[in-house]
Amino acid sequence: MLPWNYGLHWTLGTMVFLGAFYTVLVVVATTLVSAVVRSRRSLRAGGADGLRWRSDFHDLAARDRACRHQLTGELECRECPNGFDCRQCDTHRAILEQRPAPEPGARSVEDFGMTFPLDRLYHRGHTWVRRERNGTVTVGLDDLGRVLVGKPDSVDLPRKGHRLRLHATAWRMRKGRAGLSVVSPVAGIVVETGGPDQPWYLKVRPEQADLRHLLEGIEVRPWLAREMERLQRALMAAGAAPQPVDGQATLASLAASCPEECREAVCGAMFLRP
Amino acid sequence: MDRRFIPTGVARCSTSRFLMWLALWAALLAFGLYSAGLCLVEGLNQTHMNNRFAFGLWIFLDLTVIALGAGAFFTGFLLYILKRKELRGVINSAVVIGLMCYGGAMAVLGVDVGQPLRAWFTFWYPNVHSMLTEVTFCISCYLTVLLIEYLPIVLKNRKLRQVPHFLVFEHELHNLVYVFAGVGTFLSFFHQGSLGGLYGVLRGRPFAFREELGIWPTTFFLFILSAAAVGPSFILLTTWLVQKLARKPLVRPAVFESLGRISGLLLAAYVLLKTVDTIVWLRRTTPRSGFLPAQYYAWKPFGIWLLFVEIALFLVPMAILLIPKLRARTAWLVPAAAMACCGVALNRFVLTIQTLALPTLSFDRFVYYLPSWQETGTFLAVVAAGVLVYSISFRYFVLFPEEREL
Amino acid sequence: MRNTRRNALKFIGGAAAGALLTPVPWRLITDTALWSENWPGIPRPARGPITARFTHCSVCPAGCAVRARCVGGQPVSLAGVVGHPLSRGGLCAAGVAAHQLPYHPARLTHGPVEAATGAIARAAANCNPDAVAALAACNPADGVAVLDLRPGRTVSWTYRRAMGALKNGLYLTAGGVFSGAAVDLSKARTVLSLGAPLLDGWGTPGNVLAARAGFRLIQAEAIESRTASLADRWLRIRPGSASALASGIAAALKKGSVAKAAAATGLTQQQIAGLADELTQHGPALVLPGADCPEAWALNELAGASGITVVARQEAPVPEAWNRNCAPVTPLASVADGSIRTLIIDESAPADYIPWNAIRPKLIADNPVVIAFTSSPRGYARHSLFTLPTAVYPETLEDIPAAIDSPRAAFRLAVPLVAAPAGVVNPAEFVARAAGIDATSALRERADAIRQAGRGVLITYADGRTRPVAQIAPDDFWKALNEGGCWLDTATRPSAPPHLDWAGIDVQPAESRRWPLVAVLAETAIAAAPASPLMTKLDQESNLRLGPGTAALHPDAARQCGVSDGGRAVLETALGTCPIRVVVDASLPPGVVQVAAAPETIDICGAGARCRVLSL
Amino acid sequence: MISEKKPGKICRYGMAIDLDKCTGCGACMIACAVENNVPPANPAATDLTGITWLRVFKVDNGEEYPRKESVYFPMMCQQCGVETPCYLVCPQQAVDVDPSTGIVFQMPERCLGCRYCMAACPYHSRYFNWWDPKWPAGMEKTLNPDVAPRMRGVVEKCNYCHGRWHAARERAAQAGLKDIIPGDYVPACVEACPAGAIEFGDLNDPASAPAQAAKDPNSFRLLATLGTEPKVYYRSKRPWAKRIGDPSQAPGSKETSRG
Repeated sequence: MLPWNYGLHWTLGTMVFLGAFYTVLVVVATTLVSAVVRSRRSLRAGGADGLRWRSDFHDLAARDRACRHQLTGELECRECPNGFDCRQCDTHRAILEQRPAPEPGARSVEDFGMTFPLDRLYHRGHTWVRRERNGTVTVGLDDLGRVLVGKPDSVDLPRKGHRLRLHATAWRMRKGRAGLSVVSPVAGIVVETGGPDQPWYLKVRPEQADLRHLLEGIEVRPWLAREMERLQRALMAAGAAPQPVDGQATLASLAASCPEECREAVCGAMFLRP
Repeated sequence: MDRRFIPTGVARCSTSRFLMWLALWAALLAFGLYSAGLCLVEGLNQTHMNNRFAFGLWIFLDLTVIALGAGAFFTGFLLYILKRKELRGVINSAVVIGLMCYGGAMAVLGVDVGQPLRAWFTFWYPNVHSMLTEVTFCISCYLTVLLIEYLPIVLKNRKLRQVPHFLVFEHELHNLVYVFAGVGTFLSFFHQGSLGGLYGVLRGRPFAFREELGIWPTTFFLFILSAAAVGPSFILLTTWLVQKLARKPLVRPAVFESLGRISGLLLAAYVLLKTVDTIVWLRRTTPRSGFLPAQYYAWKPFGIWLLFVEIALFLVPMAILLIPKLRARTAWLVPAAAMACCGVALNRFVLTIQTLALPTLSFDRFVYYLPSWQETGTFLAVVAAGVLVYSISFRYFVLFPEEREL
Repeated sequence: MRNTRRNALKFIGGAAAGALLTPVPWRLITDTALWSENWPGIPRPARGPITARFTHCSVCPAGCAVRARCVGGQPVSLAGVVGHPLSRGGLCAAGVAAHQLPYHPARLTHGPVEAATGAIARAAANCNPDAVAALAACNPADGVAVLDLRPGRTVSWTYRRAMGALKNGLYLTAGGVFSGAAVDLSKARTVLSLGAPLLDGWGTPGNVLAARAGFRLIQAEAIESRTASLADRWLRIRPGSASALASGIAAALKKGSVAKAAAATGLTQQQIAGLADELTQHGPALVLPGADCPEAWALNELAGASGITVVARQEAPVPEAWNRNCAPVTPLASVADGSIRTLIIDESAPADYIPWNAIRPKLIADNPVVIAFTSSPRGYARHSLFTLPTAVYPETLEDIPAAIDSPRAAFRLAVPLVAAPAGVVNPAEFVARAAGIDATSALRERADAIRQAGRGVLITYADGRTRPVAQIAPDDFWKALNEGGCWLDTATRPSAPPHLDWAGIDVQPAESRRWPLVAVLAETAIAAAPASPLMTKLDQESNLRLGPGTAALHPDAARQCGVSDGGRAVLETALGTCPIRVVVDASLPPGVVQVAAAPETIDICGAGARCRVLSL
Repeated sequence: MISEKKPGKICRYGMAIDLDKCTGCGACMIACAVENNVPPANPAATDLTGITWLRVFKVDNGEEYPRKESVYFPMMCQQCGVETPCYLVCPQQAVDVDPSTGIVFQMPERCLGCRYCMAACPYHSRYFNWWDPKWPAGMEKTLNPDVAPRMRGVVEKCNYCHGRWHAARERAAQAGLKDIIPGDYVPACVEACPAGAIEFGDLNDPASAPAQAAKDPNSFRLLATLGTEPKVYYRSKRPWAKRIGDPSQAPGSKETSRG
C-alpha cells in the first residue's frame, strides 16, 4: 500500500479500497484528536468543576433533586432542572413574586437540636452565606454539617485571592480516614479565610450579588426535615443502625450512630459531594 | 468494600459473591488460554481441522458472534443516526457486547491463522479482490471504534471521573459519539457484508456460491440484513438475561418492545430476500455450475431438514415479533429473540461447515469433523472473557442508565 | 534552548514522526517477512555444482538404469535413463526416492550387533572379519552355509568360491522350481497371471509397461489388486486357490476333469476350460504364477510357451578360475533339516524374503549361529545372532544380473554415489576372508571375463551409444560400466528352459472356525526393500498403497472381528502373531484380510494362510 | 515471486493425463515430493493432513464384480486459468498467476496460513503445513537446492515444478535464447511416470500434447462447468471414466474404496 513493498499490483480497486479505508482512519483519528484538544481547552477554562457538579447532581436520587418549592409545598412535585441554580429559573422567579413577605419575628429555626439563624442563606450542600456590609459574603458550615463532621483533624482552605466557582469544591477537610470536600455556595474571590476554630470558613467577594439560588426564610425548616430523612437514608445505606424516624431523633444521636468507616460516604451524600 | 466504585443509586451483589462468579469464569478462561497457547506454540495440528476442513469451529464462531455483536453497531445506528431515543437505555450494554464479540472474533482469528506474526501482511500486500482483506480491514478498524466507544463508559465510573481529565475527556468524547456511531455503522455494515461475501464468492464451492449483485455476492447483503435483524434480538436476549441474573428490571419494557419490533421487521425483510436468493441459487446458480441441488442434501447428517429448520428459525420469531399481542408478552418475546439468534447461528453454520463438508469431485468422500478439545477450549475462552468483561462492566460502569429510575 | 525533559520528549517524538517519512521503517517491516521465511529448524538446501551421474538401482532385482541429479556430488533426485533397452526409462516409486535410503532413520549403521543382547558382539568386535570367520569356520563337522537372496551376482560367485574352499560349506538360494530361465513378455500375446503383481513391480516395471500393449492380461486373483484392476480380465477366485486353478488349467490342457478346481476356485468349469483354450489358441501364451503357486511355471510347458515366452538364459561370462572348486547352487528346500550350524544370510541386496519358518528347520536345533548382513532391523536381523550392518544403495558397488523379464543376460553395476558410513561391512569381503580366498577385485575380473568372451554390446548412457564389446579395450569397458553403462548379451535363438514336470497339488483352503479369514499379501514388490521415509506419501498421506504394518478388511469382516478403521489389532496365524493397524476397505471380499507384505508378516502368513484378526 | 524478467513467449502450460495408461504406481507422487522438498509425513499425519502436491486416487465405476472397473486418477493443482479461485481469495497476494506461463503459484514466505484458498479450491489440491517440516537426520542433504522448504503454518501446492522452470530459463539465457528450449522444462511427475501417462506442454502450441488432448473427444477436465478453465486434461476410453469430471456425479452414491 506504500512504496517500497514489492509485488503489489496497483489497480483502481486498490486505490478505491485503500482510499475508503484511510478516510475512515483519518476521520476516527481527527475526531479523537479534537476530543483531546477540546477537553484540554475546557480543563484550562475550569470546565471540570461544572461537569463534576453536573454529574454529581445527575447522580442524586430523583427525590433528592426535588425543587425548593416542592419542599415548601408551593409546588406539587418538581425536579430541579438547573442543578440547584435558580438564578435563571423562571418558575422560581414567578413563585417568589407571589410569595408573601416574611413576617418578622422568627430569628432562627431550631429543630433536631440544631440552630439555623435566618439572617443568612443556606446552600443545599450545608453551607451558609451571609451578606456583609462591605459587599463581601461570609461562608460557613451549617449546624448539620458541623455536627456531622465534628471537629475536623485538618482543613485545606483555598488561598487568599483564589477564584471560587459556584458548586466547585470550596474547601477540603479531613476527619479520621474520611476526606470531605464542601461545595462552594457562591462564585467569587476569596478575600479572607477562617476555619473550624472560627464560626466561619471563608470571606468571599462574590462575582454577582444575585444569591437567589440559596435557600432562605420559610424554606429552611421543610428543607431541614427533608435533610434529616436524607441523612437517615444515607446512614442506612452506609449500614448504620436504623434510627426511629419519629422526629424525636436528634441530629447528635444520628451523627453518633454513624460508624467511623462510613463517615465519608454519609458526609459526602449530605454535602452533595460523593 | 468496592462500594465506592459501584455507580450511585444502584444495588449490586456482595463483593465475595461477585468474586466467586468471576473466579468461575476466570478458571474457564485460564483453561481456554492454555488451549489457545497450545495451538500457537505446537501449531494447528492441535486442532482437528484438516486439508478438507480448512476452517472449523473457529470460523463458525467468528461469523456467529459477529452477527450477534451486530447489535452494537445497529443500536448505535438507531439511537444516534435514526434518533430512536428509547434505545438509550441499552446502548452502553450494546457497546460492551459488541466489544466482546468483535474482540473475541479477532482473538480467535489470531489463533486460527498458521502464521499470526504475518497477520499485518494483509495491510501490506492487500489483495482487494479478497473478501478476507475487507474483513480484516473492517474488523480491525471497527474494533478500534468500539474501544473508543467503550472508553466513555469506563471513564464515567464513579471513582475514575473524580480525575478532572477523565471527566472532561469523557464529556468531550461523548459529545462526538455520533461520529463514531456513524463510522462504526459504516464499517460494521461492510464487515458483516464481507463476512457473507467470504463464502458467497467461492466459485469452487457451489453450495456457497451466489450470484453477484454489483461487485458482491448476494450473501454480502443477506449477511448485513440478517445481522441487523438479529443484533437487536441478541441485545434483547442479553438484557433479559442480565435482568434475570440481577433479579431486577434494568430497562423500561418499551425498550424490549421496540427492540422486538425492529428485529421482527428486519427479519421479515430478510426472510423475503433469503427466499428469493435461495430459489435463484437452486434454480439458476447451481445448475449453471453443473451441480444438482439434490447433491447438497444427499449426505447425512446434512439432510434437507437442515434447510427447513433454518427457515423455521427465521419465520417463527418473525411472526411472533410482528404480532404486537405476542411481542408484549415476555414469555413469547424472549424465546422468539432466542430463536432468531439460533437461526442466524445455524445459517452461519450451514455456510461454513456444510460447505466444506460437501464433496465437489465425483470421487471425493464426505469428510466428518469434530473439534478437538483445544479448539473447544479456545472457543470457551472467548465466551469466558466476554462474560468477565461484561460482568465487571455491569458492576462498576453504568450499562443501563435507566436502572436507577426503576 | 534548554534541554529539559519536555524538550527531549519533543525531540524524540519529532524524530519518530520524521522517520516515518523515510523508507527505513517500511523497509524494515518488509524485511521481518524474510525472517519469518527462515523459520528456525527449517533446513537450507546445500548448493553446489550440478552434475548428472549414472548408476543402476539395486533396491530390487530389476536393476533399472538410473540418472542421478547430483548437487556437489550428493544425489538429490533420481530418474530413469530414457530409451534404455531393459528398463525403458522407467523407475518405480521406491526407486525414485532410493537416494534417501542411506538416511533412513531405521537403518543399521554401526558395529556388528548381537541380536541376543543388543551389545557389540564379543567375537566380532569392531568389525574384525577374521574373528567372525573363525567363529564361522568352527567345528567343521557341522555345516556352514551362505544363503544368497539374489543369486547370479558376482558376489554370489564369491560366496560359491568361498563355500567351495570351506570344509562342507553350502551355497544356498531360494531356488524354487524355476531358475536359470527368463520370460520374454514382448513375445506373449496372452498372459495369465495367477496372482502375480505383473503391473505392480514385477520384473522390470518399465519393460513390463512397454510390452503391456502387446498382450492380453488375465488376472486370476482373490482381490482386486492393482494388477487385477488394470488387467483386461479379472477372474475373482477364492483366496488361496491359485494353485488349485493352476492344476485345473493343467487338467484342462490335458483334457482332464476340472470339477475339483472349479469347486476350489469358485469359478465355473467353463471358465477354467475357457482359460486353457485361450492359452492354447491365442498364443504365444505365458502363465505367471504368484508367490503362492510356483509350481504353476510348469503350465507354460503344457501351454506350449516354453522356448517362446519362457526361455533359457545363460549367465554373463565368469572367469574360468571361478568355476573350479566352487560350491554348487543348492536350493534351500533340498537341504536336510538340522544340518546347518552356521548360516550367513546376505540381505544387503534386497530380494524376495524367504519366510523364517522355511529356514529355521535347516539349522541345528540348539544354538545355531546365524549371521545376517543387512541394513534393516526388520528382516533376518530379528532372527540372527549377529547382525552386521552393510552399505545400502547408492553406497554400494555391486553388479545386478538381468531381471527375470530379460531373455538376454546383462551385466551392470550399481556404483556408489555417496560414501558409506564407517563401520559397515562388505559381505563378500567378509565371507571371502572367512574362507581365506581373495575376492577384492572380483567385479573387475568378471568384467574382463565378459570383455574377453567378446559377446554382446555395451550401452553407454551419457552418449546413448551402443557398441559391440569386441571393439572396446578392457579398461574402457570397465570405465564405461562404472560411469553408467550396461553390457547386454547378444540375442541368441530362444531355447527351451529346463523341463519342469508338473506336480500340481490342489491346496484346498480348508474352512476353519478358528481361522475365519485368509491372509493375502499386498505390496509384495517393495516388501523386503527398506523404502525411503518419503513413501509415507503413498500409504500414510494418501491411500494409494497399504502402509507397512497395516491390514485391510471388508467392513463386515471388521465388524465381526470387532475392529474399526484405523484401529490397532493383532493378526494371528498358525505360525504366530504380529500387530497391525486396520484399514476398512469395502472393495475387499469379506473372507480376506489384505496384509501389507513385510518380513514380519511374511514370516507368519505364507501363501493363502488362514488367519484371524484380534482387536486390542 | 514473479520472475523479474519475462521470457518473450506467452505460454499456457498444461497437462494431458491418460487414465488408461496410469498404473497407480505412485512414482509421480514420490518424484514430486523429492523435487519440491516436501518432508516425510509427521507420524500423526493422515491422508487428510498430509502434503501430497500430486495425489493419485483410485476411482471405480461403482459397479460390483464382474462389471467393476477402476482407474487410477492423478490429481494435482488444475492451474485454473480464469477466475482462479485461490488467487482471487488470498488476502495478501501470496497466490499469484504468472501471466507469462499461466502457472498459479504460492509464495509460502508471504502466506499467512488463513487457509481461505483451501476452502476456495474445488479440487482440494492445496495443502497446509500442519506440522513443522522434519527430515530424518542427514536427509536434508538430499534436498533440492532449487526449491525452498516451507515452514509450519503455510499453504503450499503444485506449481508445475516452478523451480525447474526457473532452471530451464537460466539454461535458455545461458544459451542466449529468449524462450525456454522446447522440452527442456518438464515437471518431475511427467519425467517420473514409467507409463508415460502424464504429458506436459504449452496449450498455446497446437502441436503440444495438452493442446491435442483439448481437442480429443475422449478427454475431459475436472469440474469444467465451474468455468475456471483448468489446464489439466484427462483422457480415457472408458465411458464411465469420462464422467469423473462431471460434478453432477458428486453425491458419490458410489463410496470409493481406498485411494
